[in-house]
Amino acid sequence: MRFQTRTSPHMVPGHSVGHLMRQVLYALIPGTLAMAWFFGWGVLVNVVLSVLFAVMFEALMVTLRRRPVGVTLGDSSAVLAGWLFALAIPPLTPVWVLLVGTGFAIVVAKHLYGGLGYNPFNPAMVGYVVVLVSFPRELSLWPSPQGLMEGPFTLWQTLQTTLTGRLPEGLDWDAITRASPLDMMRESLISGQTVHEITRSPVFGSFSQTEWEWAGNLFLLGGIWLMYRRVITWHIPMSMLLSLATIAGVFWVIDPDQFASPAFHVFSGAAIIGAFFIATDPVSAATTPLGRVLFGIGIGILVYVIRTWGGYPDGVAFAVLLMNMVAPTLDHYTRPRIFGHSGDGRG
Amino acid sequence: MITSGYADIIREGLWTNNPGLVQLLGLCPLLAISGTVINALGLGLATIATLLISNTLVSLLREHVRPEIRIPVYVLIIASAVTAIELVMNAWFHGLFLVLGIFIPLIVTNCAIIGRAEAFASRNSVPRAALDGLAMGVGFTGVLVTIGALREIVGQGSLLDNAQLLFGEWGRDLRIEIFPQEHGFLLALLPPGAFLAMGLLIAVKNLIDARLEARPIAAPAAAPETAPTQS
Amino acid sequence: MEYALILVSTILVNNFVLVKFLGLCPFMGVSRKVETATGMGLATTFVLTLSAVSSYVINEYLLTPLGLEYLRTIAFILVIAAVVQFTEMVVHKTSPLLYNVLGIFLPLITTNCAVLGVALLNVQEAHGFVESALYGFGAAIGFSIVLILFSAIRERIAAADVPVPFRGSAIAMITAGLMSLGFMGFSGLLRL
Amino acid sequence: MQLHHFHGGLKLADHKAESTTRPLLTLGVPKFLYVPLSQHIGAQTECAVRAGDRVAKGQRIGRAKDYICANVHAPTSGWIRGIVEHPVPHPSGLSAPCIKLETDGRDQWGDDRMEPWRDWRERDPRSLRERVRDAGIVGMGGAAFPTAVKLNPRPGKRIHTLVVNGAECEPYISCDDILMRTYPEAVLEGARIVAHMIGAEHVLFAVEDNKPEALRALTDALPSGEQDFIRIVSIPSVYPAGGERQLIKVLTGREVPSAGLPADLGMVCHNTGTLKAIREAVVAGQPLISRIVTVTGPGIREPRNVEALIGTPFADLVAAVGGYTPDVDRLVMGGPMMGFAVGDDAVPIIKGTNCLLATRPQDATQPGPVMPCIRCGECTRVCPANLLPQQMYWFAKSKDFDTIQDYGLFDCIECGCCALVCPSNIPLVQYYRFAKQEIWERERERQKADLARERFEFRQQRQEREEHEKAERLARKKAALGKKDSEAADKKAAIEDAIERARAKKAAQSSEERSSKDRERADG
Amino acid sequence: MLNAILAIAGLALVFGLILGYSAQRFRVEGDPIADQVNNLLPQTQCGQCSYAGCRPYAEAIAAGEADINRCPPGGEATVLALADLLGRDPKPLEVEEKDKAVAVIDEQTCIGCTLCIQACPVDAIVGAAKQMHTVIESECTGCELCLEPCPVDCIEMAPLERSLQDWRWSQPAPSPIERPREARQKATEEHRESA
Amino acid sequence: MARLVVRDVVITTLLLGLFAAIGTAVVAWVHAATEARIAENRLQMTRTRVTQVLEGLDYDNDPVTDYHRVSDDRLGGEDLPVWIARRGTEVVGVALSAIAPDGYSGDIHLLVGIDRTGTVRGVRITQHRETPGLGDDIEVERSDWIHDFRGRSLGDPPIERWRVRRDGGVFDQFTGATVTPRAVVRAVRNALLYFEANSEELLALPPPEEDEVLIIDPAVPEIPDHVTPTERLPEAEPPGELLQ
Ligand SMILES: Cc1cc2nc3c(=O)[nH]c(=O)nc-3n(C[C@H](O)[C@H](O)[C@H](O)COP(=O)(O)O)c2cc1C
Ligand SMILES: Cc1cc2nc3c(=O)[nH]c(=O)nc-3n(C[C@H](O)[C@H](O)[C@H](O)COP(=O)(O)O)c2cc1C
Ligand SMILES: Cc1cc2nc3c(=O)[nH]c(=O)nc-3n(C[C@H](O)[C@H](O)[C@H](O)COP(=O)(O)O)c2cc1C
Ligand SMILES: Cc1cc2nc3c(=O)[nH]c(=O)nc-3n(C[C@H](O)[C@H](O)[C@H](O)CO)c2cc1C
Ligand code: SF4
Ligand code: SF4
Ligand code: SF4
Ligand code: SF4
Ligand code: FES
Repeated sequence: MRFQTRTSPHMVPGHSVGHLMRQVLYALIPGTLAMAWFFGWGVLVNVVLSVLFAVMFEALMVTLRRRPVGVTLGDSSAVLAGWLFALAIPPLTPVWVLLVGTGFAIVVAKHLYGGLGYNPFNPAMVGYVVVLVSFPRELSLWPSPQGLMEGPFTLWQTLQTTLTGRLPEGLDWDAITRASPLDMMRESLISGQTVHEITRSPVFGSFSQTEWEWAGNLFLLGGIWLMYRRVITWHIPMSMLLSLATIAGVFWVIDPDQFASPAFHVFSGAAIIGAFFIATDPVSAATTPLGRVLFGIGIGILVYVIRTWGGYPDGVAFAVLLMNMVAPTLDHYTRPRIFGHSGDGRG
Repeated sequence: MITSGYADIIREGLWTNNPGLVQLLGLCPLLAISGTVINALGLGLATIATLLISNTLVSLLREHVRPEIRIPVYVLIIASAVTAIELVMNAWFHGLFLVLGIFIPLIVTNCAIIGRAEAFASRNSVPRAALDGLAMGVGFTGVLVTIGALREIVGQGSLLDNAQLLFGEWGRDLRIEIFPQEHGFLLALLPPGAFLAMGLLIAVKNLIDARLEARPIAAPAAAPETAPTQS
Repeated sequence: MEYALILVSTILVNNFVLVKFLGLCPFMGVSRKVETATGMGLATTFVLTLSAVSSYVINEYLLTPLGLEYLRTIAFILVIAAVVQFTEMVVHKTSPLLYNVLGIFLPLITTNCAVLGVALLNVQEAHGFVESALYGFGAAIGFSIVLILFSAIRERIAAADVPVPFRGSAIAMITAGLMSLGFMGFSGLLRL
Repeated sequence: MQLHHFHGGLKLADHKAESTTRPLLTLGVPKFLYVPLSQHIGAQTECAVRAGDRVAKGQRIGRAKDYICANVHAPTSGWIRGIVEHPVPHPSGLSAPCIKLETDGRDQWGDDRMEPWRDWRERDPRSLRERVRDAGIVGMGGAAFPTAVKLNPRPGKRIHTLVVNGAECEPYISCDDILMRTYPEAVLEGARIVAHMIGAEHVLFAVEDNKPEALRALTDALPSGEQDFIRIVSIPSVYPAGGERQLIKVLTGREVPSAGLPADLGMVCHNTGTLKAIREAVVAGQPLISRIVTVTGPGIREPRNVEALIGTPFADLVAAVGGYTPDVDRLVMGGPMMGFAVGDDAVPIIKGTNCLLATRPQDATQPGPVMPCIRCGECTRVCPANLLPQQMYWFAKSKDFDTIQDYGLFDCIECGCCALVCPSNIPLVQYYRFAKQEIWERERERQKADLARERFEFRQQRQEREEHEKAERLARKKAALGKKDSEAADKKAAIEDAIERARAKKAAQSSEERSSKDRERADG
Repeated sequence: MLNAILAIAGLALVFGLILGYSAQRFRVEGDPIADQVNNLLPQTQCGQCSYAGCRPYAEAIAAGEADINRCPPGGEATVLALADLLGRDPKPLEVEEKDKAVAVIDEQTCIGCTLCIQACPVDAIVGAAKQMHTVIESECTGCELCLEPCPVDCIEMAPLERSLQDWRWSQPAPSPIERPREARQKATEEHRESA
Repeated sequence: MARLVVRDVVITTLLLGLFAAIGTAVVAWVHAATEARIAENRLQMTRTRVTQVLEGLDYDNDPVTDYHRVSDDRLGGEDLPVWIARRGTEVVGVALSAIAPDGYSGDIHLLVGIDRTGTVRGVRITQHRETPGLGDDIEVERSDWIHDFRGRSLGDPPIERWRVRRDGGVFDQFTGATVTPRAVVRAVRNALLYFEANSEELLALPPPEEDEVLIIDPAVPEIPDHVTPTERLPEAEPPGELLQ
């Protein structure tokens, strides 16, 4: 009797790449819904359109490179990249911004390097940073939550705004937008207010603006679930949040009027989603355990530096890209001690 | 290389051994000064002039220079030429001079120039060296202007903006607006845009080369390929 | 504090390679392997600091008193070539081992525009002696850091399934572009 | 006893109950046996019989001609029907020389059967080792390394502990389990013999805690007076706790140095099956001619352990346990983690065959889509050698063989943990095997190139010298001629002389050049 | 103007001194690169690179005159190693890589002319004039240089025999999504053929 | 091997010296030929800019050669130059340089032209690092926003409405960027306040003695940080740093 030959092991593997990616997608759902609840249909429109575009670009590139389309799309990584990109940009962003962003993410950051597994930079963050530096106006317009809930922003109007880039009649950007907590902190500090005065504003919850806090909490939940499912390890999220909180804490203790509290930093902007969903992108992060810890610490510090002294209100995307840059070097120098070797792992 | 004819020299400079795309030399000005066509052209012309002068002089002197001071002498020649050009630009193209800034004196360290002096001019006759300088310079400028055009169009929707800096007041009318500036894709004007444009250009060149190479080979290769399927 | 700012500024905010576009040829040329990149970084750091200082001295005590500012470029490039030569000599003499590592990179440094660029920028920004030295040192460290990071990334993408026309220098350029995109995050840091 | 941990490892469903519920089955003598000449690590065994020879059970039919080599014996009596190329259990699926033995069913021992040594305690370790060597015993834990070599103490290395490896950590395999349950005394006696041979003061007998019956049987069989000498240790079942290095780490907390051997820590590790084989060789005078094989897996109708003669085709074993289930598609020799799939069930049992595993498509990795590595780090988490499998994969793929060695390729024990957990389904272990072999190959090529260079340079020198000498000879001849001969000859000689001189000068020059170069090299 | 000339010329003089001195003091001798390159070449001495042996080819590479992809016996491995050493981009081999083989002399036909002995660059053929010759298998590099001179064509190249010991794991095929369509089709065809 | 041949060293040295001398001579000659024109070019740069912010004023001096330095908190800096436009000896307007310290990403440098009545004649941004595409609408090349200041004075609008619209003033902010216009408006207002407080002195500043005129030297031009439209334009050179 003849049998097929294959190399060991001969057991059913635990999971597949697509499986992994889909778990991340599930984990994103609660946070995404919370954001949609507070910021309106725009969030969902963004997600749907970005995912659509991302998958489209992926299919396009795979076809151009004459690789199997089915297998590639089956891994869902493009869906995830599109989704994360969508969460980074404000709702009601015009459709061309989505196109450019996802295009850069999938075409330049991913497929020019050979597609899944080869990109040294986080595709979604490349896409986000590209549109951030190219269309700063569109990217700084976060609608204010109350305005949307009270106002007449239906799904239809949202789509209209997104597709045309123009607001419906009678609405004005200045009227419907409100600074996000980080913007507010920055602006007010520039104009000489103290942290204390800023956080006393009625829209602030315990740490940050209430709706951001809620979205953050739900992303945190998703992240913890991912850790529990072992899709991600604790190294990056924990070290990143801890280092962010630590450095924020140090400055906060030094001068609480000028520097916001650690809790504010952790719960504002993209810190939580960044820690659990973005910095953990396995492809572009460091891969050794120690490397991952350093990677997370690096991101935490850079986020703080860019937020506090830099020219952009949030620094998560930049920090991730900057640390992506360092990751190969980190991997090179943080090899674990091999069994039976003394000292470090090299040689 | 020493035996190559004039046509080869030109082909080398413009395409096969293009300083920017193939040798990857002189990258700094190539990326820094390629925000607009006019800037690119201005620096390109200055570079052509320097290459011409330096290649000619080096070729003239090639038999009189001892090896141990070869490089320093070349550097001196280039530096003198560049300084003279810088002064001339400062006097007659002051606006352009200010825009190009530090990159005019930095022509001295444009690796393409000293590279040509060393690799070609020091081994070839004056006319050949001069032609090589011209070809390399034009090749370099070609890349510079292409990137400049690319970035200017994508970044601010115009072409030949600020042409007055190079051509005097009448140059203002040369500006071609393709779309209004506020729709520009800012990335193209920022540093990353320069790198990306350059990477794209190199890839396009590779693609063209591959096509060129594939064409003559494709015909004979087809025959043996079909043979086994028939049998 | 001011000195620290100079360092942060030259290393991160105004990184010579990724933001100011200086020293790109060696950045592209000597970044295939981490080892060689490290060697190049070391050599550049040494030469850049030394030449920043010496060109400061030449400018301050020779050119300015004589009113010969327009000869800066010539004078500086001579100084740089001399410094490179001098470094090569000293290294050769004192440490054959180091010479093996750095030797092949030293001649390349003469035509690294970062070196001349530092000398010229020092004059433009009216830096004093210590500032000039720090500026040169910071620029070189910034150069070395991105060079080493870049080479580690390039080692990785050497094995990647990059589309054929992009293999080699094209993808390297694009990588540099994405790195520079990351460095945009530092823009506006240090509100000078 | 204080136990320790090693990094990584996997908790796997053990699937051992399938084959341990039925008792050990002793298989009869099949019609034909195919005994491969090479069943072990090391040099190939030399055939000691010819076609047509009649052999007795236990007669040596293959002779070890090297230090690291093992004898082969006839598993039963019969006639040699030739040295044939027959498929052997090997990942390549290739055929190799096997001794084809037609059995006579009488199973008769010959006259030269080794004498049983019940008084082994009185015997000199060296003669015991000789016995082990004669009996052709190789490690039965998987690697099939000639046991006598391992038992031979190396100068300056005192062995104080014998580690008995009863872990049997791979899923499905239960031959050691059954062995320990069925013959606990024999195994213990084997341990005593080996300890005596190597002068060990302690025996650490490790059994994974998923084999309570074996543990009980051993404990019962161990006289209470000996409990200090032989310690039976129950260790947690974590794959690959049975790996020699991991086992020693678990038991003692010490790590066998990379590129070293357990002997560097004063230990030697043996599989329980090996101990039993040693005991049979010493006490019963029986060479290694049979072994226990677990025939199991979802592709087998009635999984159980079978004691079979070396050389019995797999198909016979399977038939003896009820045959295959209908949808079987893969037959593996060894366990699911480290075993290799064989293409044909005509291949025979060899000394290292511990398990036959038959699986159906749904039980094992399929040639489904292999994806690129996403650097998820799962492999790093489980690697018992604490390596970075994803990096090694990367370098193996790009054939960067220098770097991959820096990353510890040769510390990889090929346990397969990384490949099992890899979500991208990458055949990682195959990459490492490929890289290892490629590196060895390149090393050989390099040595060959060095040799060729030497010979080439030598030849060049010789040629120059010869030319030089020839020139001199000619010149001398010319000179002699010139004296006698006419002017014309003189003239001709003068011309040739000139040529000769030129040639000689050139030769001298180049040889001088070379020697100066040599000197430089020597200086440098 | 005079100031200017004096200042720069003065600088140049100092500089010239340093250079003139160091040029003599630290002259670099020999060509270490060629040696390193030579060490990577397979030393088959076959001349397929169009140079008269490995050493000349190594020197040509070191001088930047020859490409690194011209040694068929070295194959891909050598190209990669050279690319690594010299920091160049690896290129596909110019000629196809051949299977390793050794020369075998048909001892019945051999007339003992010694021509092959003279041709063999590594002295791998033994035999005296008018006597039968043999190839020392372990020393033959497979260069094929002995085939040409033999007047009776009694030398053949025999592929090295592969036994179980020589069997090696192959590099696993890359993931399907890393291969363009043509390559995938080819692979499946091969698979079908072998089945 | 290491024996020195002194003759060789000397020849090398002299040869290099010779080349250096010749090269320098050529350059020095070019320098002599271009010197005057370069100096004039430098003046012209500043002149263009000052003229722009003093648009519509009727003056007959060359303000570029008629400047003083002032320091005041309201101008945001020390030793900032102020250029004077005169008819005859009467001062008809001043061009004040000012720095807005509270831009989104650092200082914004401006030039504010004010006539003797305290009315703004023109404002130009000379240097800033605001976000390209968002904050840079303050540049005259990118939008007309900066022209809003023309004709304004402290009474028009009333001082408390010298703010951006969002803060209850009359000046537009840009969508998505309030910080930048807020900073500029505040800086212009402060410049006016400074002028009001010091108008007597400013209007009485004496013309320069003929031989006191310094050559204005823009030094080595600044290397572009980002190659953004801002730095692309020569007008963006800071006048404050044009002086040495
Ligand atoms: C190539 C090779 C050489 C070995 N050399 C020795 C040796 O000299 N002495 C010794 O006691 N064991 C030697 N061993 C045996 C090992 O120590 C080990 O027991 C054997 O390989 C089985 O281990 P494993 O099944 O864990 O792989 C050698 C093994 C291999 C593979
Ligand atoms: C991953 C791995 C798992 C192993 N598992 C076992 C095992 O469960 N039982 C065993 O006896 N040997 C096992 N071995 C082999 C041992 O390392 C070692 O070679 C053996 O115990 C030596 O004994 P032997 O020479 O008597 O075979 C394993 C080896 C490896 C590499
Ligand atoms: C990338 C980025 C760059 C920005 N740059 C500027 C800027 O240069 N000037 C500015 O006033 N606001 C800038 N902002 C906007 C501020 O964050 C803040 O949202 C805005 O000033 C508040 O404007 P509003 O009061 O009109 O909502 C920027 C925002 C982003 C996201
Ligand atoms: C835990 C996890 C996090 C991920 N995060 C990102 C991300 O931040 N951005 C992104 O583009 N893709 C992300 N992906 C998807 C995928 O890894 C990514 O598209 C690859 O970089 C494509 O090669 C993530 C995947 C996982 C499993
Ligand atoms: S488990 Fe597989 S996919 Fe994950 S890092 Fe390891 S090799 Fe890569
Ligand atoms: S096979 Fe090798 S690399 Fe993989 S887990 Fe086992 S020891 Fe580690
Ligand atoms: S082809 Fe290779 S083996 Fe043959 S001579 Fe040339 S370098 Fe040597
Ligand atoms: S025997 Fe023939 S093939 Fe072998 S090395 Fe000698 S000449 Fe070459
Ligand atoms: S042009 Fe700047 S280093 Fe070459």
